[in-house]
Amino acid sequence: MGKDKLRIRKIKSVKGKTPSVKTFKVYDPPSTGADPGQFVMVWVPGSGEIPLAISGADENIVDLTIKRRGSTTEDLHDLKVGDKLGIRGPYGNGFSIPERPSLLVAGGYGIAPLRYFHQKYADQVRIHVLAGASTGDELLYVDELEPSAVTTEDGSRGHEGTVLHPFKEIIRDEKIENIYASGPEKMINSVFEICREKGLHLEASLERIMKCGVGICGSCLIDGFRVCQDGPVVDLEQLEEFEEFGVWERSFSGRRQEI
Amino acid sequence: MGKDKLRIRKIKSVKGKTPSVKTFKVYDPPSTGADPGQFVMVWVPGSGEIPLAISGADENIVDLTIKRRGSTTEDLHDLKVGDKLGIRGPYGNGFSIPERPSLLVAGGYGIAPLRYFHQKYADQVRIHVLAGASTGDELLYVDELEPSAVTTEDGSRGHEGTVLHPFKEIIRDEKIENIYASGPEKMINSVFEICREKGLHLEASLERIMKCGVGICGSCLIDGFRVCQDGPVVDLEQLEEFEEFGVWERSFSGRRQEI
Amino acid sequence: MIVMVEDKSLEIELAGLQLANPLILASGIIGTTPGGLARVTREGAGGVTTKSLGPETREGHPAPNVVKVKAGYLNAMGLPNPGVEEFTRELGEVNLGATVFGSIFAHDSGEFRQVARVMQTKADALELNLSCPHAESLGAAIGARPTLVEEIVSAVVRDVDIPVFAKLTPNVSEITEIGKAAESAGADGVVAINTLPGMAIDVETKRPILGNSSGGLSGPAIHPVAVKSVYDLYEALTIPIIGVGGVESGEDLVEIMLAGANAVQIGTAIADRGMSVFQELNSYFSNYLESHQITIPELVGKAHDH
Amino acid sequence: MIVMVEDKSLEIELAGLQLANPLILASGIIGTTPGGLARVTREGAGGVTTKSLGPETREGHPAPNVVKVKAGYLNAMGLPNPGVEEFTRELGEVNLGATVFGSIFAHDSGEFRQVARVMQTKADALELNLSCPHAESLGAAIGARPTLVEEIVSAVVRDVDIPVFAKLTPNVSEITEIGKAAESAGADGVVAINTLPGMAIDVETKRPILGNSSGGLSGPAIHPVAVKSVYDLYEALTIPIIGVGGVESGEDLVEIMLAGANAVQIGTAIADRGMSVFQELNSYFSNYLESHQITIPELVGKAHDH
Ligand SMILES: Cc1cc2nc3c(=O)[nH]c(=O)nc-3n(C[C@H](O)[C@H](O)[C@H](O)COP(=O)(O)OP(=O)(O)OC[C@H]3O[C@@H](n4cnc5c(N)ncnc54)[C@H](O)[C@@H]3O)c2cc1C
Ligand SMILES: Cc1cc2nc3c(=O)[nH]c(=O)nc-3n(C[C@H](O)[C@H](O)[C@H](O)COP(=O)(O)OP(=O)(O)OC[C@H]3O[C@@H](n4cnc5c(N)ncnc54)[C@H](O)[C@@H]3O)c2cc1C
Ligand SMILES: Cc1cc2nc3c(=O)[nH]c(=O)nc-3n(C[C@H](O)[C@H](O)[C@H](O)COP(=O)(O)O)c2cc1C
Ligand SMILES: Cc1cc2nc3c(=O)[nH]c(=O)nc-3n(C[C@H](O)[C@H](O)[C@H](O)COP(=O)(O)O)c2cc1C
Ligand code: FES
Ligand code: FES
Repeated sequence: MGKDKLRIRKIKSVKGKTPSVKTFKVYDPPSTGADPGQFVMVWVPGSGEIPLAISGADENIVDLTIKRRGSTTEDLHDLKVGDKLGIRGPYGNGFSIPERPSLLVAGGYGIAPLRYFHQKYADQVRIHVLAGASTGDELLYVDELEPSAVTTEDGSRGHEGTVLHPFKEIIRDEKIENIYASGPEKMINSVFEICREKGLHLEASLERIMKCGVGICGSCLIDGFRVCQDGPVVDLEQLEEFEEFGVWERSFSGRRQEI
Repeated sequence: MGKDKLRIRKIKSVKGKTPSVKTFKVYDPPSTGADPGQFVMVWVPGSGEIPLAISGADENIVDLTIKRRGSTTEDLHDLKVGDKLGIRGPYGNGFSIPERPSLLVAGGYGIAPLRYFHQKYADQVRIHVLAGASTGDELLYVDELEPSAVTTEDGSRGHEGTVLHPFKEIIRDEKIENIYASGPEKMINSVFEICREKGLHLEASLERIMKCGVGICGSCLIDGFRVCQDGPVVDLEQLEEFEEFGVWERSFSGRRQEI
Repeated sequence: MIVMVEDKSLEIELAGLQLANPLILASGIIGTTPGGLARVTREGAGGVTTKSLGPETREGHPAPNVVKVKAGYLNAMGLPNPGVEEFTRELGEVNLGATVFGSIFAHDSGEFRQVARVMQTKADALELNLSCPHAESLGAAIGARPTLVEEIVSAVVRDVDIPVFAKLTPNVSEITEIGKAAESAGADGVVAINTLPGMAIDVETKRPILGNSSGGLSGPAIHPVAVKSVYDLYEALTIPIIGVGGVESGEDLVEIMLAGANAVQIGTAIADRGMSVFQELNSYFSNYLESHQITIPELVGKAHDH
Repeated sequence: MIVMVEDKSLEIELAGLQLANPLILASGIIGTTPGGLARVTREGAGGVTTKSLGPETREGHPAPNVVKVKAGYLNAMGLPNPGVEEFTRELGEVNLGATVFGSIFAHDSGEFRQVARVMQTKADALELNLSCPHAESLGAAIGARPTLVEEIVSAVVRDVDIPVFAKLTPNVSEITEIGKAAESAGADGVVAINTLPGMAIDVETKRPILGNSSGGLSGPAIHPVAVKSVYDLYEALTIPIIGVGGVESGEDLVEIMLAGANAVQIGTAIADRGMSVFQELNSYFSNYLESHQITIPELVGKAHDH
């Protein structure tokens, strides 16, 4: 059974990070050995089950950084210390271990797996961070990660616009060849185009609807690629081969719809 | 699954030992780690499945010493080198490891597990052997085990009668306190009575019909004792507690019948 | 030495019977002889079920009778039994500390009555095996037909004074239909489930392994099927349910009780976990009740609250 | 890089279809999109079955949709699918190297015909899912009734020009009755088995885990049931049988073929063994045929010789 068996865990702490994001600390030893980029499937009893990136790990405690979006994340946000969650995983692959100066490009709650990356590798290599959000108070982990630049869509903090602007600047000014990106697919797609043009190494974490997490249900496919098992981290070469990436995603029925 | 899964093996060699007994050598690593006294369940495809004591082990080869008695043992005797058998186990417990001079009391093919005992422990302690059979040419492992005495029912070799006669003599003459017995239940019962009287340590290997070998079917019960799992080796104290030992055995239907 | 869990919180009442705890030995497991039943009683079971007894002596199927598969065992014992007369004679000689469920099988309602009458002289309750899937023309053929089940159960119930449980086969498309037939015929409870039909073929010799070719699947493999059967029966019936199928851990036990089982039988688990499984499950269960601050009556069927 | 086992001895003919090897992706596994099917083709499957497609877009059941149990998985996907029109449109855009079995489901024979007509434009064969146990009023309700099966199969067969396979549920007391109904209605083959009904309840929160409460059991747990079903169908039918259920090793594959399967579907094994399971089973199988000096036609059903 191993990591696939559902484990019932109590929430150790809940911290509001932004108006729409909370970080939950949960006792779950199997998750704390995960590679940054891997995710867990989280069952909210009576509500649903969703994939969530591991955003940090410490002793036997794992961090989940969760944006309130729809029914399940709302129910999650209502949970208190001591309430129970089901966890299985960790699933999927992780980012490669950085060996040179690296740049993390994060959009929205996409910063979650990159925060774990930073936590794990910041003492090994120089890590630059760019973080974007819709508004200033939605920016995540700014104090901890000290981004080189932050951006907001409404201009309430940092540059107005997306992370693409500071991204172009930083790769022009600094000697950084390794890019790790996580965020909305449109953002990843733009970062990908630029990396391809400039010949930079890119790894990105993708999202799809994940109903099983173990590679059989087919809900998370991009072409024939199972994001849950073969991903969620992909590199530039893989992105080049995908036909659906950046263009199509799948609804709950499997019907394709434009991104 | 481990030892319970049926393993299909080829017969490596067949040797006629007496007119009614053959020894089969079979490649089966899991059996070779068995303790003397343990047994395996042997499937003869198209014929049946029966319990057989391990009578020797060497590298990856296990010895089975089999008396032709009814349908399955007859089919077994017809098998040739290269023919296939199914083996599962080893099952049950073994004799304790001897720490002092010991005496093996064997009747008929009951010598099988004691021969393995001898093979394994003869260089550690002094082991005396008594062997009985119906006729002289049915005596087993005489050259190898060099019994202190042999007996035959027809008097064609050694003492006429059963091993009980030399048994009484040897325990009178020699300083032996540890007895290991295997053979017909009547023989074991007599040995048991004597050991109890004289205060000797006895371990005996019992037989019952064994349909499962894993302790669930109930075909091998003596009182509430499952010979396949809790035995087949029992000590004097256990024999003292049994009500059915030496009196009742069970037919295939579970009906009790006198021994 | 067996250390008994003596815990009043584990006591249950089941169709008028008092059990020291909800664990019952499943039919066909060790209970071939009264001595076997006595042993399991000493190991801590609250109740014990006999091997299924029929009108006559039966030797059962040719060996192999049991084969291990990935997630359990296949067995094709073929209902070996000494006949109900002989068995009850022996049963009269021992004094068991636990509630005895006398399991019986027969070809038709007349024969069921006959066997039941004999069995009731020595058992505290009857379990009708309507479901053994591998004895040709016995068992499953009966247990899949609601009208036959109804006929047999009413015939037996009319004739005996002890509680009567109908043991159901999962090998039907709607187990609740069979359960309802048993209930309306007056059964005091149902037992679910018996084994699933299964088979193992050896790839080297290219033949079925069991002497009877096919057999009944038990153990962890069937546990989710048992839980679902009990859950569905709990919705459909008002009489008590004894859950059985692949229960080997404390979680499995609680799970099937949450589904609706008032008591739980243990079978195949004894192969892998040994006889101590009764003690271990009872002690897990006792802790569970304590730490969840819940009683057995509150626990049974609780999964239906959601 | 995928190294293909190219071995002529693995080629089979199945109801007039040519397959490079007898391994077929089971319905509902990855085959939700044409891209998924193409991937499995590249991994070495001789055939691929689509997710079951219905007349309309369906989102399926609420999550959790999948839960691991001791000997396999329970799933309650709830037949999510984009609708047969949309799916075949997409399917037309790709070129798959393997034989495509288009799986379909519907409420009644009229709707089955309708979906079949659309599916046949892009598939090499049809698989009628008569057996999904967890979509209320769909599936199992149909597959347990011989008359309904007969009606649906004849309606579809009359209407389409490609081979039609009926996928059977094991959740009946006599699977051969359903198989015979399909055969006599003109099915070109049967597929056995679909999942068994099952359930998992969490003991901490005391609730069923699946969003749909119960689901279908697949994986090693059901393998002996699949083998027995195929074995029985082989005795009862003359049309080809596709075996499915818990096949994860080369032995499992050969075993179910010995029971009588002409081809074998792989489903849940992909979770634990990964996509390489197709290559690994083919290479085991190829060695097996060689070392046992036997051809596939000789092997299929050979367990019945004894
Ligand atoms: C690999 C991966 C990592 C992720 N990491 C994070 C993270 O760290 N933090 C974060 O806030 N979000 C993360 N997400 C996104 C998160 O899973 C969705 O925001 C969440 O599922 C939305 O659920 P909802 O009920 O709140 O929203 P709704 O859109 O209302 O969803 C309703 C229902 O749909 C289902 N559902 C919705 N989205 C998904 C999905 N992607 N997969 C499966 N089921 C879904 C659930 O059953 C849910 O109950 C991640 C997604 C993926 C694929
Ligand atoms: C623990 C143990 C160790 C044994 N070790 C040896 C040994 O080393 N050498 C040896 O020659 N004999 C040994 N026996 C005895 C051996 O098992 C029987 O002689 C053998 O089963 C007889 O089978 P048969 O078909 O030849 O005889 P029959 O009496 O004709 O039996 C017919 C059928 O009955 C079944 N059967 C018979 N006896 C048993 C049994 N005890 N258990 C289960 N099924 C049975 C088989 O299915 C057999 O096919 C041992 C028995 C036990 C219990
Ligand atoms: C070896 C064996 C013998 C069995 N014999 C009987 C029997 O005689 N009558 C009966 O009703 N069930 C019999 N069963 C079925 C069990 O009582 C039980 O219903 C089934 O094994 C499922 O439970 P488990 O998984 O805990 O073993 C037998 C099962 C096994 C494994
Ligand atoms: C996640 C999942 C989804 C499935 N979806 C379908 C389906 O849409 N149609 C169908 O006929 N069978 C479906 N099945 C059943 C499989 O096709 C197969 O019959 C069953 O899983 C047994 O095979 P296995 O043990 O190899 O998985 C599904 C099974 C799983 C695990
Ligand atoms: S989530 Fe099911 S295959 Fe990826
Ligand atoms: S042989 Fe089955 S219990 Fe001993």
